Amino acid sequence: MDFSSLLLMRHEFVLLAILLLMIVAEIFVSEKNKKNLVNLGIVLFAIHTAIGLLPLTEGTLFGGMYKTTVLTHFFKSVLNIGVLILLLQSGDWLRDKVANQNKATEFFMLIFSSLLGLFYMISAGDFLMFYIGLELSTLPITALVAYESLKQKSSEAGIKLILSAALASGTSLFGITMMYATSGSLYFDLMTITADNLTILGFLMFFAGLAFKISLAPFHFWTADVYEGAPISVASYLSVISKGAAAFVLMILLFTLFRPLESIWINLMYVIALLTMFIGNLFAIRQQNLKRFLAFSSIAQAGFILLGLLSVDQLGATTVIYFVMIYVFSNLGAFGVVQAISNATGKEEIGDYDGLYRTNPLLSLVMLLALFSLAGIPPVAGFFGKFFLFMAAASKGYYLLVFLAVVNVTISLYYYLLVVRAMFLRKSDTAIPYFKSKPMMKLGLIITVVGILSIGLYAPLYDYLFEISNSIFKL
Amino acid sequence: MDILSLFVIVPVLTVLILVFAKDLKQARTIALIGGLVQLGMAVNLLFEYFKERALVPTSESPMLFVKDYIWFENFNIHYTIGVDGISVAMLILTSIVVLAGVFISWKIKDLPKEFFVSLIVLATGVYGFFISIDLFTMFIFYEIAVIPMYLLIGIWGSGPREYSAMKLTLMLMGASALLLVGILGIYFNSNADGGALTFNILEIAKVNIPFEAQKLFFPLTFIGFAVLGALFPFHTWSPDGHASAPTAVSMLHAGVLMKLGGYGIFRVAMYLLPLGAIDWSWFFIILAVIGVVYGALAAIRQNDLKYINAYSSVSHLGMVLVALLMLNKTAWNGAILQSLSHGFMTALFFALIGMIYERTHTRDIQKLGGLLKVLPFISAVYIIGGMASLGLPGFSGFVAEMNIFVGAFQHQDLFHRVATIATISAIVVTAVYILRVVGIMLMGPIKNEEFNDLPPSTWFERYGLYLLLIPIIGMGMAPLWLSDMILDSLTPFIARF
Amino acid sequence: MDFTYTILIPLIPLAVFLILGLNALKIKENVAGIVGVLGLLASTILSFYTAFQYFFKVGKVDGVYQTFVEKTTWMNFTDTLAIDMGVLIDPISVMMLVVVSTISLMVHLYSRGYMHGDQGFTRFFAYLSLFSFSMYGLVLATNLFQIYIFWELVGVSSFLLIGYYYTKPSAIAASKKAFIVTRFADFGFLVGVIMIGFYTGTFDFVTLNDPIALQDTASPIMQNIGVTFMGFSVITTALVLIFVGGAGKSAMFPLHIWLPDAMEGPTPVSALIHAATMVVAGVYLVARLFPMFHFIEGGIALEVVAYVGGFSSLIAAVIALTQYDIKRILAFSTMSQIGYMMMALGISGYGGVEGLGFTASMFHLFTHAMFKALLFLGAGSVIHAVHSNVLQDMGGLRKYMPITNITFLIAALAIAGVPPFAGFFSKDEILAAAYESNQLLFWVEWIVAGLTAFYMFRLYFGIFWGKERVYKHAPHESPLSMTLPLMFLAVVSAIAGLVPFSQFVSPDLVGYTTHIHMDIAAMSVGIGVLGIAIAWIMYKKETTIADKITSAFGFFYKWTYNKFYIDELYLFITRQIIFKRIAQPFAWFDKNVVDGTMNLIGNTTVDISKKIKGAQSGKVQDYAFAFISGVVIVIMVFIYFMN
Amino acid sequence: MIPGVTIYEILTVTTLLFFIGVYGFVTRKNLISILLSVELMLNAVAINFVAINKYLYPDMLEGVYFSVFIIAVAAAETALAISIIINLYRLVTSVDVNVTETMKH
Repeated sequence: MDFSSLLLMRHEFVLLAILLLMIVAEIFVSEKNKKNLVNLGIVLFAIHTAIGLLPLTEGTLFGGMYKTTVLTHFFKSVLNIGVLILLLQSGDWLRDKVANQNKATEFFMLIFSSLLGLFYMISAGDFLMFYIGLELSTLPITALVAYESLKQKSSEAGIKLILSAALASGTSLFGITMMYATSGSLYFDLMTITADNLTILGFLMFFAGLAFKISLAPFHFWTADVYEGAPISVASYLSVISKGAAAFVLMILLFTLFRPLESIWINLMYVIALLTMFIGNLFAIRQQNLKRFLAFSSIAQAGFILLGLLSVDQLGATTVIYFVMIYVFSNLGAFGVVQAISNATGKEEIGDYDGLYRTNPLLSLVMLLALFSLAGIPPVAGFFGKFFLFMAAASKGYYLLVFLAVVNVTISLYYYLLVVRAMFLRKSDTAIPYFKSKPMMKLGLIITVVGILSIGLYAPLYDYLFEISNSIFKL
Repeated sequence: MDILSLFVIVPVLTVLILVFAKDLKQARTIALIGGLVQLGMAVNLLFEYFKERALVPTSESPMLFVKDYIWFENFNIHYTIGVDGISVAMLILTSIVVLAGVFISWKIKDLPKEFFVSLIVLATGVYGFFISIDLFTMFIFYEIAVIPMYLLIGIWGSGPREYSAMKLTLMLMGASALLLVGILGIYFNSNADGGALTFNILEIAKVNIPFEAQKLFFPLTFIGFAVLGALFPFHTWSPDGHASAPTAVSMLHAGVLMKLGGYGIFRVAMYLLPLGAIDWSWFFIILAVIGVVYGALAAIRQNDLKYINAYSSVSHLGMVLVALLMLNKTAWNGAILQSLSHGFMTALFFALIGMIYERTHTRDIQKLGGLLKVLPFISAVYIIGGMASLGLPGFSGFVAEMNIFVGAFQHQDLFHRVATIATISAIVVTAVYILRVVGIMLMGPIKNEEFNDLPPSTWFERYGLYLLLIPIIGMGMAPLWLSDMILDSLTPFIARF
Repeated sequence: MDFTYTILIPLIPLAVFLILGLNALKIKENVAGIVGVLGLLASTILSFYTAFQYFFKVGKVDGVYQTFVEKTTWMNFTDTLAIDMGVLIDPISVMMLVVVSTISLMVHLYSRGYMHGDQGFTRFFAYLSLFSFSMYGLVLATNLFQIYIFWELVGVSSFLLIGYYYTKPSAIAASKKAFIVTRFADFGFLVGVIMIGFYTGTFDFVTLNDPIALQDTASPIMQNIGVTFMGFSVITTALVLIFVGGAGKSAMFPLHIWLPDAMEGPTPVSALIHAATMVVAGVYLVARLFPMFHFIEGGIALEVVAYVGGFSSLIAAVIALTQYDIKRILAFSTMSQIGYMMMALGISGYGGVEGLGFTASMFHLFTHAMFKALLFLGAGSVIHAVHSNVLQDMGGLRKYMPITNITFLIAALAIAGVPPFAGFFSKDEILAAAYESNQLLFWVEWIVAGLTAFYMFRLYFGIFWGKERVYKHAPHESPLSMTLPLMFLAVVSAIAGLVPFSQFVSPDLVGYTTHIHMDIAAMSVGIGVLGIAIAWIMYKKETTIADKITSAFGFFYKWTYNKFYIDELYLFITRQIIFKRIAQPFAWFDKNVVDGTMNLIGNTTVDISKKIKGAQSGKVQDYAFAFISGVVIVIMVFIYFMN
Repeated sequence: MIPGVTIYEILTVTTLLFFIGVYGFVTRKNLISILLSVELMLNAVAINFVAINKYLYPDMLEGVYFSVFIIAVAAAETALAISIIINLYRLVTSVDVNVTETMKH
């Protein structure tokens, strides 16, 4: 084995490098310049993202434990961009609140480690790598959820997340042992999955663990509480990056490793998709806190993702990735606005947004676009994402499911419009007064808006995705 | 030059320029110029169409000015546009109503820029819908047309505006759930004859989609569109929506947006799924006829002008649906003429109602009276509109209704006969509710001292009204060129049945 | 001969209407009056020129009147069915042109005086022009659809004119009633027209009325005669439906209720529209389609026409006996006389002398137009003088209004059928025709003749004789602009009977000669004079005979006075049944059930959302339980049930 | 490979262990006890891996290694959880699970 082949792990290496750089920087930066650490972290991550965009050859490492293809490479870049946007959006918060407590570096380290975990999870070629990736992504983020140590809610959210996550990974591992028992290996390539009861049992338990991470019903209960308690950027990370990556991994595993169980998991996805959409939407209707609101909305979105899985082919794969990509931008847009307003005023309730358009028109418009994209209103990207998912499901004849999904789109439109209503329709004497966003926040929001507006209309992107998504079957 | 895409590009440009408007004056000037350009384009298109059609007969190419740009290659989604006589007529309707809407909104106070932006975004959707040949593009434009309604009613509306706006949006979006399934169903059956999957209407029309699929997807597509066309019992968004909407929005909505329903049914549901249409027509005829009679009867007992007009729309558009389901050229011609005629008429009514409301601050006819004396121009136009609405010869409504009735009468079986006669009976009920309003509101003694000196109509209001009156009378007096143009365009449709 | 120019006859009034209507608020009274009169004068001259040309110059070829048609396609329904617009010149249309022109011109002239000083003077003249346009169009129509179009337009002109005093609630109600009732009838008409179009493939009068095709069961028109609809041949049904339309416009029982109320309009309007021209449109319509009515299924439809006409004439005459509003009396009289015409058409045969009924009907239409317009204009003159329509407010006016008195008397004598006035001749022909074909109807009409004479003279004596009332200011004769038309019409009413009508108008377009049927004439004059005599005794001087008779026939009187409660019946049906029992529940149903269902869907969703909120309990252990249960359920389902 | 003990017996034990963990998780009131229950579950899994490896596929050590990682990760997890619990204790002076119920519905 040639060491240069380790360069296949370029994403991970660069990320690790900037993580270490942050630690070193922490040591050398004086007390006064702590705030600059935030800028440093963001700049470093931007460099990492830029490097990540360079092309990468496909290949496997460690005898199949680690795999990378064009598709995983692409998806890692999507995650990178997502995290970059997220960091830009939380830059102000970090500088103003966190850096004072000397905790800025930790934030970056934890986020980076978690992302590193996700990368390994995506590229995992056996269950061990997968498990390590999973835990590496979960544990740091748990620490981040409980980050605001002076707030009880933050700790509560942290404890809820770590306990639930442990339960989930325990269940998942138990499932893995079953599959290990029947298939004789933990390497995906060597495992021979057959549809016997023990394997199915194992698969279902394993699935529960992954479903926990994507917050599919009925494994979603932690979501809202954790999002509410966590700092906004962390909630945003959980709902966008972590969920997106987990969905991607779920798809890879279902399409490749668990392909022999197709007849089982198709039905499972069918049911879970419906359950998730309905539960997410029905809970979202009544939420007043925007973070909880977005939590349930993101649960419902996860339900839609499953529709794409039902067509077990290139089309399905493409639509899922495409949707996740759009979802990253849309949800980050929404979270970004919530964060901007929360930073400026500390307000997080829908009612506080009354009359926002008249005082802060641009922020309201960003929120409007993000919500429309989440709801799937053309011509913003979300529409295309959803429509293609529905096409994927319909291509295999699941018209009833598509119909119910669109009914759910309508329900979701209702609560998205509730926010629009507060911002645009209402007038309020106590409306949030005008404030100027910081450049970083602006940049973060502008990138999301560009994404929301262009991804859908720019068709070659989809076509490119379609081309590369074929490599999913090579995994 | 792609003269059809301009119908999308010009409004979009108008919107982009509008964003930089500073105050009401600038905003309305920009909107007005945009509207005028659109009207000019529509009229120009009409002449171009006639020129081109003289060269290329319908049998050779049902659509003219077809332009095709690949969009999503993998799905075979294209941005394909083209027009036939029906869409040309609809485009003219749209451009006139939009322009009239701008005139009527001349003095909008709250957030003028945003108002015109939303209005023109809506118009963009409508234009795009009428020129699309690709189902996917069409669906996108459909939703673009619907969504601004939420803001338009919600921000600038009156009464229970939030409730109405939400109800309207959700019902229409809920309907698009059915529609989407229908469209997907059509798409995935578009390779029934072995070709590639396609969204292109003209291509699909050449394919014989299996009967079972047609039977399944026709009702979905039909209802999906028909909710917008106020099919009983899915019409309830309409009265509330109209009642709360600001004037120009009601005009555009009832005048143009609701036409998307009938047009979509015709262009998509019936053209692509003819066997489904034949199989299901009895069922939807029942609903549509109920709508016709029921809308008219419900209108008799309303006191709010906007409700009266909304129910009257239910009745009139019910006729469109009945006519479409009669599956012959004459009735279809009537349906399309009725769409146009209703578009102009109802826009006219809403404009007038807006003007009356602005002056008297009430829409309750029981509180109004003797307006003919104080507002002679507005009242006279109202009476003319009323006459047009009840199908008086010389106005567009008559032309349309006669085609519908004659067409509907082509069926000899008892069921169709009963449906036809029930539909025709609505003309009597229509007379009752129109004259009721005229009698109570326009005639009679003035009921309120304050109404003795109401401001007379202003120039922009008059322009708006003239703009709508001209086509109503024009269609009514000389229908031949229009109806022949439409009849000609119906040939490919009738060939499918 | 080219009759294309006749298109100008309707178009000139249309132009006048547009000029006056668009500038209703700007044009002064004088200008409006002159423009209106001149416009109509032009049309009148053209009409008379046409009549002259047609009847005396070019109309007759080989002893048969030709039909001249000029038309252009207006709209295509199908490849074969289209609506044409154009002019059709044949004896009855030309005759109608003359009638309409004459009366309309007189009314225009009269209105200049009558409406003098009215605020809406210009508007009034605009409406009159609109009406003239529509009526000319109706008369000249070449096909069923064209006639339907103008039919609707005269309806709306009538609506506008009845509601001319739009601040008066009774006028509004009357105009609405007139429009809606006729609209209801037109519903039948329209269905009939569409049926004819569908089953015969044409709307064209010339094709439809072709007697040869009508007698040949293989002709395109007759092919579908065997298709039945509601028990009759479709074409018979269609004809009956068309007649329903005609009955609505011509105020035949039971669709007559609008006519008395229509008297709310200005009196010249009543004279023009509701006495002389528009109300006879129904008669004209049946006459227009007479060959069809006659030949299809042996004239079943025609029988309906006859009986409806006969019954209407009787009931109207009876009601007229007890009314006090002078215009209403005249209105019921109009209805009664139109009943005569309808009846005459109904009993008419087709060829030669057989067609006497047809000729008589048209003749009566012609003469009736003259004297009834005169009566109305005279009544208008009286109303102008005393500012009231009620008989009790009048009396002894002959001293104050000599011209009105004389002209009114001439008209009354004409309608009573006293020779040598016009009414005598036409009524004589009608009765003669009836006597030949239907004895029952003959006797009915004979009685009606007597009743007519009685109520007309009750009216006449009541106004011009009897006891003088106390007037606010002394009544005076109307100005010349009003009396001149009266005098002109009086002359016409006196001499019009001498026109050899049967030479010009007959069903088969071949003229023939008629003579006075002395026996029938004697009978009718006899009963007419008897009626006059009774009226003389009762009303020339104030007596108590009338009151005594009234109390003697108390019940019957009450019913007659209240027009047999037909209005109330309609009111009951519309207000109590349609409005309250149908429309109201519909509105309620819509608001609560249909809309309610939609709201229910929304509310249920929100409710479910509320109900299930407990599941998100905030307890991490509950979450864990749900998680594990989820796993277990999924496992059970997929391992035990799906496998 | 323990003589006289079949894999079924071991698997039965681990399964029991796992569900005892689950039971403890759902019923314990003290956060630390819940954490211990989680450890039980993870240990059950670890034993499973080792047993399956040893009994069924003795020529490779995948399961054994996996169990090592499980133990390591579990340790990290516990450390993190304990630290959060301590932090919570500092805020509300309680480690009962019912103090973590402020966010709901």
